[in-house]
Amino acid sequence: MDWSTIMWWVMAAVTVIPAVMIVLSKDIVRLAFWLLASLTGVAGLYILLGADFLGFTQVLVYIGGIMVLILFGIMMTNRDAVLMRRGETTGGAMLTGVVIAAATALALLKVVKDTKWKEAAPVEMPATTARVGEALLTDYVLPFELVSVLLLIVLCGAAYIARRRPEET
Amino acid sequence: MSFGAYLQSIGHSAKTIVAGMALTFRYLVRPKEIVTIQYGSKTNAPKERYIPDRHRGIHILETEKCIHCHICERACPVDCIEMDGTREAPFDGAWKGDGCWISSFTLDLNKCIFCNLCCEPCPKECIHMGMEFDAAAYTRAHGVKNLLTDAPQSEADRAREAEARTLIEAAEAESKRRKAAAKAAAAPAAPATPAAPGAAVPKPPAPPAAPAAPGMPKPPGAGMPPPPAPPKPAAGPAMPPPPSMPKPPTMPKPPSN
Amino acid sequence: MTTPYTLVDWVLGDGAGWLARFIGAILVWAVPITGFVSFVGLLSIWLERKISAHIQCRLGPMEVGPHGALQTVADGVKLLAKEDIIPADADRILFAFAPMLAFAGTIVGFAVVPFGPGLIVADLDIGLFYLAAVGSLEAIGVIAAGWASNNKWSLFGSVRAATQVVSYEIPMGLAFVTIAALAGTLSMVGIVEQQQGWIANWFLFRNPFTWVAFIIYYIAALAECKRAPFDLPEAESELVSGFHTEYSGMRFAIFFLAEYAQMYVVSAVAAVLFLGGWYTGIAPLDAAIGGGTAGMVVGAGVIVTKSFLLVCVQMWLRWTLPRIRLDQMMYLCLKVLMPFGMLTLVGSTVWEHFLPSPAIVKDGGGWTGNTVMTGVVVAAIGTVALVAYVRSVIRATPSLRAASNS
Amino acid sequence: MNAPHTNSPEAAPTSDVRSEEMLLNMGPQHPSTHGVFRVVIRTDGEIVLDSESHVGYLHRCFEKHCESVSFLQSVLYTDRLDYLTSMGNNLAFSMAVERLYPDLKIPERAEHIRVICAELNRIASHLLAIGTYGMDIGAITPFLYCFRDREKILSIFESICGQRLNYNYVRPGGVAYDIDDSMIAAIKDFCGYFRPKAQEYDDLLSNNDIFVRRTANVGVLPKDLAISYGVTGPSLRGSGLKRDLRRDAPYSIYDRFKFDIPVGTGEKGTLGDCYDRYMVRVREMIESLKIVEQAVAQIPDGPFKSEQLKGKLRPPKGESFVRVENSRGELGFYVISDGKDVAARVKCRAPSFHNISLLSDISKGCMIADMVAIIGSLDIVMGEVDR
Repeated sequence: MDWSTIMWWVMAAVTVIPAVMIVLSKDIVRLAFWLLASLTGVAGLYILLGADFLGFTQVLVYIGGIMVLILFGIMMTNRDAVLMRRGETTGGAMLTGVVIAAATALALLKVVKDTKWKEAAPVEMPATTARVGEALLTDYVLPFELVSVLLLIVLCGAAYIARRRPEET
Repeated sequence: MSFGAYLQSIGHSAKTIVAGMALTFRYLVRPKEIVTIQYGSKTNAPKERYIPDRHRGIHILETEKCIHCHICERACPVDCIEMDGTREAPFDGAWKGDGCWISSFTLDLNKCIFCNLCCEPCPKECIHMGMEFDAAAYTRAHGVKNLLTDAPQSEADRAREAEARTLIEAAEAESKRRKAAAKAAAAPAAPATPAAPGAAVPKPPAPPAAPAAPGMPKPPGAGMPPPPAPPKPAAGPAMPPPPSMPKPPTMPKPPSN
Repeated sequence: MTTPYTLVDWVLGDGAGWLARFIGAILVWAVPITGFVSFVGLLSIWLERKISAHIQCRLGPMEVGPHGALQTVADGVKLLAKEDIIPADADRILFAFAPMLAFAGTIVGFAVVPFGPGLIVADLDIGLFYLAAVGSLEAIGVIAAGWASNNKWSLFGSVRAATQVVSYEIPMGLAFVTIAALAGTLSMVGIVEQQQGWIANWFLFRNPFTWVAFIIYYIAALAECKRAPFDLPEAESELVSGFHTEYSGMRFAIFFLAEYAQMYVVSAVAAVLFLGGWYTGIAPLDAAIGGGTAGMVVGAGVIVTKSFLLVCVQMWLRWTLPRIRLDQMMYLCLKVLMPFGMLTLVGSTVWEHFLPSPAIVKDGGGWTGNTVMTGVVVAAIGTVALVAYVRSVIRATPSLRAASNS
Repeated sequence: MNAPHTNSPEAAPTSDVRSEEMLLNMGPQHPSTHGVFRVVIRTDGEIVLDSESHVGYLHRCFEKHCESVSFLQSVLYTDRLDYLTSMGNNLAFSMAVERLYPDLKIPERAEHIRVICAELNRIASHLLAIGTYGMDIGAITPFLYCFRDREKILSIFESICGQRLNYNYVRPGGVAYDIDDSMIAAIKDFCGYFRPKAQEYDDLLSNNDIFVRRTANVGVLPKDLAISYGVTGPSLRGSGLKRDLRRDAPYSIYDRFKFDIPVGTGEKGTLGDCYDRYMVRVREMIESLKIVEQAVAQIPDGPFKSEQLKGKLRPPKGESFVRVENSRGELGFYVISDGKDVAARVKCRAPSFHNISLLSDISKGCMIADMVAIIGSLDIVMGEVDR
């Protein structure tokens, strides 16, 4: 077993175990921090695949941006209402959950089984940043810009919806 | 906000920030502007005294002048002075005042507000506010100061005390020698052991030879017991001359005459 | 790779795989980096105390060691010996975890900060991007601390920290991009290499816009370090102590250390991006020192000195300025720094297109610098303008005018 | 204060986004409440919706105390009211006692000394107010500069009366001790020293744009609101009303001096905002300095306390009310004597108490940081509020 495999297992554990903990955790802030760990593991997997730029984008966007915003949102809401309500699951809900989970797991297993897996990525990967940049500004410039505009619209919409209307108060 | 006003406000902010930074930089690079002095073992204090004469510090009492009139006690708004004594006759452990014998004169520094009202009405001007400001103590009990015995803690006073101590020791030696002579003369005399701390033993009146230091018993062992509070570094300047009689720290009180 | 640019490469040789280098880097660098962080912490705290004291006409600590130099050590010992208090209703795990997260978030930044030629943990291709990514990790620790304390003031500190992160990261990123566009690389070593030669080759003097980029970066860096005037998360007079109100003892010390280490990181990055990294700015001097061990030592001295000078400026600012309000911080970051950052990015690239700076070109394997400067004009004009500006401000300020007249 | 969420409507004009409301206890142990003062704030994020002040943590029964200790002993309790302006407190109480005597003449020299001390103390008090205000806003260095200069005044006071804070110096009938030439020289020195230093505060705080933006348009106190709450002193003058007892109802010998009364002009923002209140204090220091300079120049020789008040103070039956312009506003003492050596009743009209009472009115809709700025600009001393 070489280093690459060891690191893969480590990163996989860092991704999956916190993901399980997210499901099990009942404290929403703990949950957010488990999510943080899980996202870190995903970033590590990206880097292992040689996509260092993507890996650190994961860190920058998800951990630096989205996680901070999630925490910000949690903190601005009432602690008692969110934190202290322990989940009380009824039997029916439990059954539904199990069924859906089983179906998803089966589908995933089938996909895993049917995929023609390639050889592991070469250990030494060339730098990806330049290629990503070039690809974004040449081949994929239209989708890239469209997504940017979409995000801008989403931003404006969110600001508009959150705004307190004058007649409301 | 117009664009010009926006730029102007940024420029104005930058200007005022630079002005403030220039001001602080001027102080940063000029060590002679430093105004604080060090407190404690090291000192960069100016040579001249920086505690004025009227400073209201911990009290000092000129015991010999005191006539035991209780005026200071009554003047005190917080009742921190307690004194006791008699004008009748000398008794064991009493300090001699002016026509009176004082057994205790304590000042509770925990209560005292240093208002000077005790010193102002004193008919004999025998109680003063001293120069000492460091009233820190480990327990509240230490905050109660016996004006008859507790020593001032500043360095000049300790030097004065040491000087008095040699005088006392000399007088003590003299008295011992005389006692020994008396013993030799009359064998079944009173048991004249030197006083131990805590037990005031009657003693023949000391000769009035040493006005600065009335006969005081020397405790067993050489030297004086240390002051009650741990010696503090002399932060203040020289103390003014203490009352005419130097007071050894926490001594068993001897009969004064 | 012709020259071993990292100590790890030097130890392991070129043949090692990148994972071996990765593990090696951790082993080789963990101890010296931790030691350096502690040293930075001790020195910075002492500097802070002395600078604040002298600005405020005080002496500062004088008792422990010469001029109080060991005061911080004494404080550290005291903090170690203090009782470890966790408030009763706190989230115990997060409370204990938060300082570690903050410290780790700071210390990972050291991975791409060069300490000199060849003295870098990992010369990543995406060094600058990495820095931008991990820069906010410390804030996560701060947010966790404020939440876990179960104290409303701490919570406000957390919320402010979160607000601050999303505000300053954008102008800081724009300043990064400005330099990256000039340098054509994100690698820290690559960026430094392009500033060799005379002082006019420093990115600060490349064109007028990089001055602006430097100022934007520095202001954003102040916000990243939670230094005044952006010390909103701990705002002593408003939020008691903000996020670390409930912390004491060693956990508090770790926050403290993280803050000062962060100050060093951002200053070192400023030195790398704008101030020529480990180059002295005097071409013959650099040439005389050459590479090898001597170059390593001198270069380390140069970059650490530059960084500490910038740290001192941070302190100087802190002890001069009042704290700005949360909405003003957002206004500053998003409505002043961000437009100016975009302007800087565009302006700088346009300038480079029409008035290219001295030919520092990638020639074959390495960077070769042309020391004949066109940028010297920019540098000279900029410096003269700055001095004139400061002088005019001083003349317009009554107390300073009075002092300079007397 | 478990207030139902009823009166929030107009409370959050600056907030566009809704979030959860939170009750926050600011104080009694908080760095910026200037003593043991507690404000319960209802916040929406950082926006203050509502606030309620709680005072009384420092209540010491001053007024009741005065009924059990002699008049002379009461003077030193007034030291502890507004412990930053003890001279003014002493002066007010002494004047109240003096007014009980029908034809009491205070020596000229004593009057001059009183004015000098009161004005120097006003400078010292304003220095502390400005310094701590800077620290509330987050600038620590101006605080140290202010303290550096305040120390000089306190040293002068120490040489005059032996104490740096609780002077017990101005007494009924005069002052406790005379001042000598060296003290007058020290005061003159200080006057020369202080003028250029006062510019430093301007350059570091008053003109600093961050400071201006933190204080201008914050905590606006309209003139009529100030009057209706009985606000006095710099806080009132900051709202633009030129009212100063030293000029409007001169006591002691204030009618002999030339000085201006600075009022707020709304120069950086709205009239009556925190910046105006702050600037009034900055400018008043210079005006006080003018008074000190004039008083020192014309101080006559003579006795420093009245010969008529010898021995124990036993004012004749009657009552008196005296108000003086203290550094925080109008300090009034109402004293009833029934001919004994202790007062039958003493009532103190403390300016800080009235000034703090409007806090919740002017702090609606501000941010938490502004709350600190507003409390600081009102410049309260809890020793006086709680008495």
